Amino acid sequence: SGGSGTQNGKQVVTFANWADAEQNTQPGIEAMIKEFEKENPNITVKSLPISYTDIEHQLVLQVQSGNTPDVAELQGNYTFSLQATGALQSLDSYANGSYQQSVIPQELQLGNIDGQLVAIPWTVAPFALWYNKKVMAQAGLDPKPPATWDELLTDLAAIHQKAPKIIAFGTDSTNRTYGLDQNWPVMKSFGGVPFDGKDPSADTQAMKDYLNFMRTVASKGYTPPNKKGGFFRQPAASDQVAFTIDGPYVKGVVQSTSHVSDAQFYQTWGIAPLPSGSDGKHYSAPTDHQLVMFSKAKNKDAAWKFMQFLSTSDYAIQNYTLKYENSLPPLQTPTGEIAKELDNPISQAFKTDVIPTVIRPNWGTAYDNAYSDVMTGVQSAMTSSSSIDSIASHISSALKNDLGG
Amino acid sequence: MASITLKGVAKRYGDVDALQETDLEIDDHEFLVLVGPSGSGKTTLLRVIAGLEPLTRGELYFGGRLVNDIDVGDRDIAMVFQNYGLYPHMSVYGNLAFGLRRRKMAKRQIDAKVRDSARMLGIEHLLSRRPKQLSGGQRQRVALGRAIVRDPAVFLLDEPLSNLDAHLRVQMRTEILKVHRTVTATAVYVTHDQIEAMTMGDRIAVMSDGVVQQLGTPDELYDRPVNRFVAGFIGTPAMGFLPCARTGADDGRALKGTGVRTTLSARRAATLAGDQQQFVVGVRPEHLEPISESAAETATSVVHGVVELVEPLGSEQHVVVNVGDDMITAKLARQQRFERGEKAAFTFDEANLHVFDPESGRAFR
Amino acid sequence: MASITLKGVAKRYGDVDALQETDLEIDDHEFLVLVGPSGSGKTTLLRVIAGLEPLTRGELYFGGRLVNDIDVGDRDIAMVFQNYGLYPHMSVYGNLAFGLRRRKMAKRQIDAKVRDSARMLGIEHLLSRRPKQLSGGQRQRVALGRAIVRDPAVFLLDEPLSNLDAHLRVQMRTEILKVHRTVTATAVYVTHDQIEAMTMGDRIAVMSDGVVQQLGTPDELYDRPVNRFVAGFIGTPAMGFLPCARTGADDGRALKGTGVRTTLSARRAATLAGDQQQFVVGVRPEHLEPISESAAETATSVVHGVVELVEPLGSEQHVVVNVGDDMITAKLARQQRFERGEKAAFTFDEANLHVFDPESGRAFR
Amino acid sequence: MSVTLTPAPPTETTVEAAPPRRKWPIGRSVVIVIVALFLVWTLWPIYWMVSTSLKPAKEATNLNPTIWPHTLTGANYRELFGSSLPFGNYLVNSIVTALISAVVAVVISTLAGYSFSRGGYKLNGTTSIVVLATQMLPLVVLIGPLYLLLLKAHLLNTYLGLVIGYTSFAIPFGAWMMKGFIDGIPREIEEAARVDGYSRLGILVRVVVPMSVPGLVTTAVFVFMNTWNNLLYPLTLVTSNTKQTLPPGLQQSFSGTFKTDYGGLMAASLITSLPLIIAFFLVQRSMVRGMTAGALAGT
Amino acid sequence: MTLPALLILALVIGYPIVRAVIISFYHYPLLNPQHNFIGADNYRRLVDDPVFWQSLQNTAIYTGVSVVGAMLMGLVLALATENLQGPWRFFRGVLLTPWAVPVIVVAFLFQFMFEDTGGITNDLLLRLHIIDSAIPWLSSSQWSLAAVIIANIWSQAPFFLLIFTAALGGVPVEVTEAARIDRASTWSMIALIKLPYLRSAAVVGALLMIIQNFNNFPLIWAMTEGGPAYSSTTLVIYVYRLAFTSFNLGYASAIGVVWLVLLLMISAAFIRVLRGKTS
Ligand SMILES: Nc1ncnc2c1ncn2[C@@H]1O[C@H](COP(=O)(O)OP(=O)(O)OP(=O)(O)O)[C@@H](O)[C@H]1O
Ligand SMILES: Nc1ncnc2c1ncn2[C@@H]1O[C@H](COP(=O)(O)OP(=O)(O)OP(=O)(O)O)[C@@H](O)[C@H]1O
Ligand SMILES: [Mg+2]
Ligand SMILES: [Mg+2]
Repeated sequence: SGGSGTQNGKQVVTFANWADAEQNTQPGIEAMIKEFEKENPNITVKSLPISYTDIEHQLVLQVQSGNTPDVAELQGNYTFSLQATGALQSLDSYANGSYQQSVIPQELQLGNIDGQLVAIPWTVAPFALWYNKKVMAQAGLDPKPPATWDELLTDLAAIHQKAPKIIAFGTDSTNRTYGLDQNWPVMKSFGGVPFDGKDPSADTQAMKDYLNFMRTVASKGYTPPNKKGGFFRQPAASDQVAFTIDGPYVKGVVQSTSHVSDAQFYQTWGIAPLPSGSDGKHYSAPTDHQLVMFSKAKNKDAAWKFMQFLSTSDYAIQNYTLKYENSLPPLQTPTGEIAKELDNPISQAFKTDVIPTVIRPNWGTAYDNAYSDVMTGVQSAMTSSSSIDSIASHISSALKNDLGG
Repeated sequence: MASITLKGVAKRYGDVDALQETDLEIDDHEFLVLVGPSGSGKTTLLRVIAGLEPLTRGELYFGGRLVNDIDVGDRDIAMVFQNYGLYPHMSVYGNLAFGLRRRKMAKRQIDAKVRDSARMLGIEHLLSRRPKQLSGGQRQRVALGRAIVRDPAVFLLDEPLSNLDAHLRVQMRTEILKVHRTVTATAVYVTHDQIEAMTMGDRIAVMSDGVVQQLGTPDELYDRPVNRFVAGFIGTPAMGFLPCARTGADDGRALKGTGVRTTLSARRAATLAGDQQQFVVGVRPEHLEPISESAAETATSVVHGVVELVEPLGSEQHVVVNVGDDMITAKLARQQRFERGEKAAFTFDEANLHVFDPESGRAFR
Repeated sequence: MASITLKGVAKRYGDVDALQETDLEIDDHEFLVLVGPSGSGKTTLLRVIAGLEPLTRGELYFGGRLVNDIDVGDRDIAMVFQNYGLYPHMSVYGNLAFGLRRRKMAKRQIDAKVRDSARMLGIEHLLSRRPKQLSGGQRQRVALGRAIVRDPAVFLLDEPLSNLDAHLRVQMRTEILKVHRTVTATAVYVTHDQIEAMTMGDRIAVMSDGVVQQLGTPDELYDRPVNRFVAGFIGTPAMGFLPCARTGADDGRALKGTGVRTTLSARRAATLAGDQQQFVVGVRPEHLEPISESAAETATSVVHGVVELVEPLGSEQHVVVNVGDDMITAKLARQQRFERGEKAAFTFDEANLHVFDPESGRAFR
Repeated sequence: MSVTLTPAPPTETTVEAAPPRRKWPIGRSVVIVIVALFLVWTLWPIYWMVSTSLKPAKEATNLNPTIWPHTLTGANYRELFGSSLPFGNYLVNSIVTALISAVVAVVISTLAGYSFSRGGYKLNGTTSIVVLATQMLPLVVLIGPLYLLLLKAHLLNTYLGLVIGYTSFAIPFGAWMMKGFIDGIPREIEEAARVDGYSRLGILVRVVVPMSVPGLVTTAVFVFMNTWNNLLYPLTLVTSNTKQTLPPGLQQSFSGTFKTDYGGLMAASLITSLPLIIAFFLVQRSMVRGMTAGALAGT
Repeated sequence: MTLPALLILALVIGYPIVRAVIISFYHYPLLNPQHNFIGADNYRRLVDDPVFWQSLQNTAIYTGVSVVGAMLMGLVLALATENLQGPWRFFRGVLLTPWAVPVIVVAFLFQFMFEDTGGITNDLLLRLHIIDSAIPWLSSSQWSLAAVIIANIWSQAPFFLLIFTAALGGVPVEVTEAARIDRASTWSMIALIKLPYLRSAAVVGALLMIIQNFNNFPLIWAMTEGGPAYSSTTLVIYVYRLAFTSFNLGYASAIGVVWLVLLLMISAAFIRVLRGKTS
């Protein structure tokens, strides 16, 4: 890793990312780098592929050992962890003017930690509720997405009753920060969050309602517990999933597996904001991939140029963000080709219905210690028989321990 | 009663005829020794009797009962192996008791029997030890004990002494015979050491190439070997063999070869095939008497050659003599002094001569 | 020239005195045999000479040159081990050539030497085989070949024959002597079989408890053993020992014990400590002559007891007799017939008697 | 019923009563049944891996699994080597590191084991525990410092780095096994070589090593297996995808953030297992020998 | 020649250990650079950390059941295949194959076979009417550990088959034949004659496998990541989470140290058993 500076006269930018470590996205990111180097002959980009699961602790370790890459792809709480190490470069001086205007304000906001901009949006991908019209129809439901969790439950019941083998509901309940990210807006919509700052707030009625909901969907056999969100995409391709909470990625996987045309896809699949709870409000959380710069970076301008290129250049958006990530660009007002490509029901729905509902989970250093307490709680709610009350209190006592330390 | 009868018993391993078709009668309480060079089929024969190897052909009877299909454990035999085959993780006591326990015998009975046998072999004080902690001789005794404790009908021993050093071997020989005398079992004892065979066996079966060459008492084997192999195998130093042919003199009774000359008695001459010319004669070392070259001129039966080697043994000495291309050994009192390389002549009594057929090796008698 | 000289050489293992301080002169070209019971220090002495064990004390010379600090490989010795110690992963050829290669000898030369030695031992046809594929006797020859191929100055053999069967042993004995005669090396040969010792050694060193008890020619050891141990160890069947005491008769020359009676010659009587009363007398089996009970009454030197065991050996027989609490063996011609349990009396020539001190075991002469 | 050939003394009556007992060895039928059962237990998962790897993605993840593939396809395998995924690299990296580690470990283990065995001082209980201790170390805890160590030595993402990591923790055990094995080589043979004038090293190379082949193989296989199986090390010590070895490579590319592709995964799994299974078949005989003399005698 | 190697070795092994032990006395979150010495706090915390105890329990169960199961299986197979002749020997080879299957692959394979819906295991069990509703192998607290253990036994039984086969080879023919003559039944032949010869093999094998299972990260991590809840979380998983997702290196190291001590005691016991009887 590390080792930035110059190389035979060219400025070198090292770029730690997982896009280059994954089968699906690798060709895309390589194309990006090629194009960027073509546009900027005096800059070479060195990609450091690190898998999504390891990039956080590897970067942290690299910070510890004092040689960091220049730019890194991060997501969710990763950004906060790295910020906590104090190794990130404030971008306020770079991300101003034209760039600032061009991107969606909420999205930019997501990269702002303690009043300081340390990350810019690259690919925009909030959680939404995907629903399979075909399956719903088969179950005798009119293919209209449920607005509330209760409606969802009745739909699930119908579907499960009709086709017990089909995965009625896909939701990520793995013991990962990503798992908590996905469940955060759900909890929120039930009116609670597991903790706030350093204080546990898991032992509340709202949280219990949420846990009860999770128990229902698991015990009724609507969803298999302890599965990654990604797990549901494959079966979704063969219409074996009715509803699933996921980012925009579903489309890409489904099409690559079952080779259906866009039209066919839009006929089968639709998205809606996550259902609402008691207060009727909808929430979502970002799975956006963000870009950060390390303060040790030698060629900051070059680094920024690259970041900007990935984030907002037409080329990057068309040939990577849309094509490989199946995510949305962070653009305020897309134009031309991009606008055309975004002119489809799914993208529209994301832009207009989902992005506005995005909130940020209580990310921060505490999150790394807390996620496991919460998610194991969720998993026991889904898989064990101990009472929800005890689980809830269990979570919050565990949290007290970890948030404190 | 446990006589053992083999009727046309044979054993093949793959394409090796380890044991040719064999008929054998072993009387009850007899101590039979199987002797022969390595690879002659001794162990095979023993294992067939034991039932450790299924026999390829023939019938095996124990006291009139056919046992071909009876399992080892039920043949009421005991066996002593060359490397003892003791149970290393059991005490000596355990080793002796094992067989009895398997026979669901009462604890008290077992204990009594074990201690008896132990006393008989003088290993009482070792009962609590492990085989590892015993000397070769002691292990040997334990192995014997394990065999006799069940007072079996048949008692099989495969070179039980060959791992012991010379002195111990002599001592154990006597002990085994004592044991056999006390336990009334039929014993078959395998060895390749013919001294052991001669000193221990009531009868001896000399084997070679999977065939029992001769079965008889030690004296029979020694005095009247049926063929050249037996003659050469039994007796140390071994009998010397010299080829010779009829001269025609003494109406065909005179035989002559390089360095050897004799005239057969009428009795023996009669046993020879009338037309046969070529023979091999054999003389045992102790039947050779040194005589002066001059005396050799006149004597009827003479061997002369050049001394190759002199082996003093204190009480006596063995003188190895080159006769033509052959070697012959004389066993002499110490007084006569021989030097390597000098000429030597011996005479012998025609009665002590053995005559064999050069091809078949069969002895004429 | 390679005489071997030990000056006060001793070897301790931890707290075991495997070899007590020893002085020894082995002449050039001599064939010296080390004989003794197990654990007597034979191997230790040999290994010290070889240089495989550093000696604890003393000085070791090869032909006048101090070799204490010279490494095994440079002492120009060859060794034959009890289990041959052949290189299992090399062909016979490889085994023979291995030592020569080390000495940077030319391929052609090596080949020549290897084939010579192989021819000499009659193992040419085996050169391409692996040790696993050889019989015991053949392995033995290879081991010898590996030793002689380098024609070393000193030739060390540790019980090379003890793994072979009786017949092979006798045969190899002769071969080894032949080899020794052709290669002009000084040989030290370890065995615990005294027959081997007697028949092979120019001189024999009898060891026990890490001490060389007596060094001498076979005849010396046999006729004039310096102590009871040597007397009992050399000769088969072993010399019989009987305790007895002065009766006072014949001015103190008459000795008597249970079942034994004799009168010493004036010459020998002189060698005894005047005041000593108790002795142990020893008689060799071949010196006992059976006599009738009546004749026993009158004879001067008599042994009588009860026959315990009769071992026929073809040419002769061994009769074991219980005399008081002791046993004594007589080696007799076959003619005399003895039965187990019957009474037997023997006479002997006082000249063949051995007299020992009961405590020290020292022989009087 | 049992045969008693001597006129039975009273004590022997019990023997007469004793029922005839089954013949040794175990009845053929029992053996066959047992072996058959375990063959199924052993082979079924492997069959499942094979058959899945031959199914198209949709069938592979079908919720009603098909025991015999309906449609056979080599797509999953073509994917492996055809696609952008550097599966080839994974394979090569794994093989290279595993082989090098095995060799290095064996060489050093042999030297160490030899001096253990012949150096006079013998391994007593405590030493063998200490040796074992190196196997017990919670690598998870040590991996962090190790990462920094290699980082400082600029050995991350290098074969050397991995090999060092792999072998260090394998050698003590290897030495322990080799010691056990070399103990089994009769001293006489070495002494013969000494008499023939060879140096300790000469003896080691020309006599001891050739005679310890089974031991070497066994040790090598052990190291190779552990290396080949190791997930933690490459996960941490290798950050570059192209330098990655199979286990993390597989995990990251098939259960990555995007999807779980069992068809491809099984294809990859098979390719990953095949070399070992084959290699293993070849060496198992000497493994048995090596075990006997090494691991078992080693204590 | 050996020396340099051993030195590197000492460094590579030694440095991390020392480092870990030291760290275990610090509050050592990777994220913020300043770490403060807190004495035995990490160890004290460990005492009333339910997760630690559960992981410990899981580790014990996982290790114990796996080793015992695999050992019995290996033993039966070794005895059953002992007398296989000629071509039949091939089957022993086959029975050994799982050992050659990389652990990570075993993990994926069994994860796949144990899927609740669409997993072949449930599918078959249902088809054969052995069960009437799908077993949530990996997705229930009751079953997850069991599922992992099954996979583990599958992959480790061959190891025992191997060493027991080796050990059986060491039983002298004379001894078994003597036993046959002594009328040993099949059972007493195995129990009284052969097993004693397998003792040291069993002890050594068990010890090695216990150690390996303590450290067995890939299998569980790839199959369940220790979930659901903590139901299949063993020490190694817990420590990994603490160290690499919660960055609480101090506490992780403390557990690591405890774990080392634990294993040391176990193997000390084993080795005593071994020497106790063999010598
Ligand atoms: N299990 C076996 N498989 C194949 N051949 C065998 C087997 N056992 C013995 N033989 C062969 O049968 C022949 C006789 O062997 P056996 O062991 O009976 O000889 P032996 O007289 O006991 O020899 P020794 O004195 O060396 O014990 C030999 O040629 C031997 O190679
Ligand atoms: N390496 C050793 N360590 C300790 N004691 C030893 C060693 N080698 C031999 N001894 C002891 O030294 C004494 C003499 O041993 P040595 O081998 O020389 O006897 P030996 O005459 O060769 O016996 P054998 O005829 O059985 O070979 C014995 O008591 C033996 O126990
Ligand atoms: Mg035999
Ligand atoms: Mg010796």
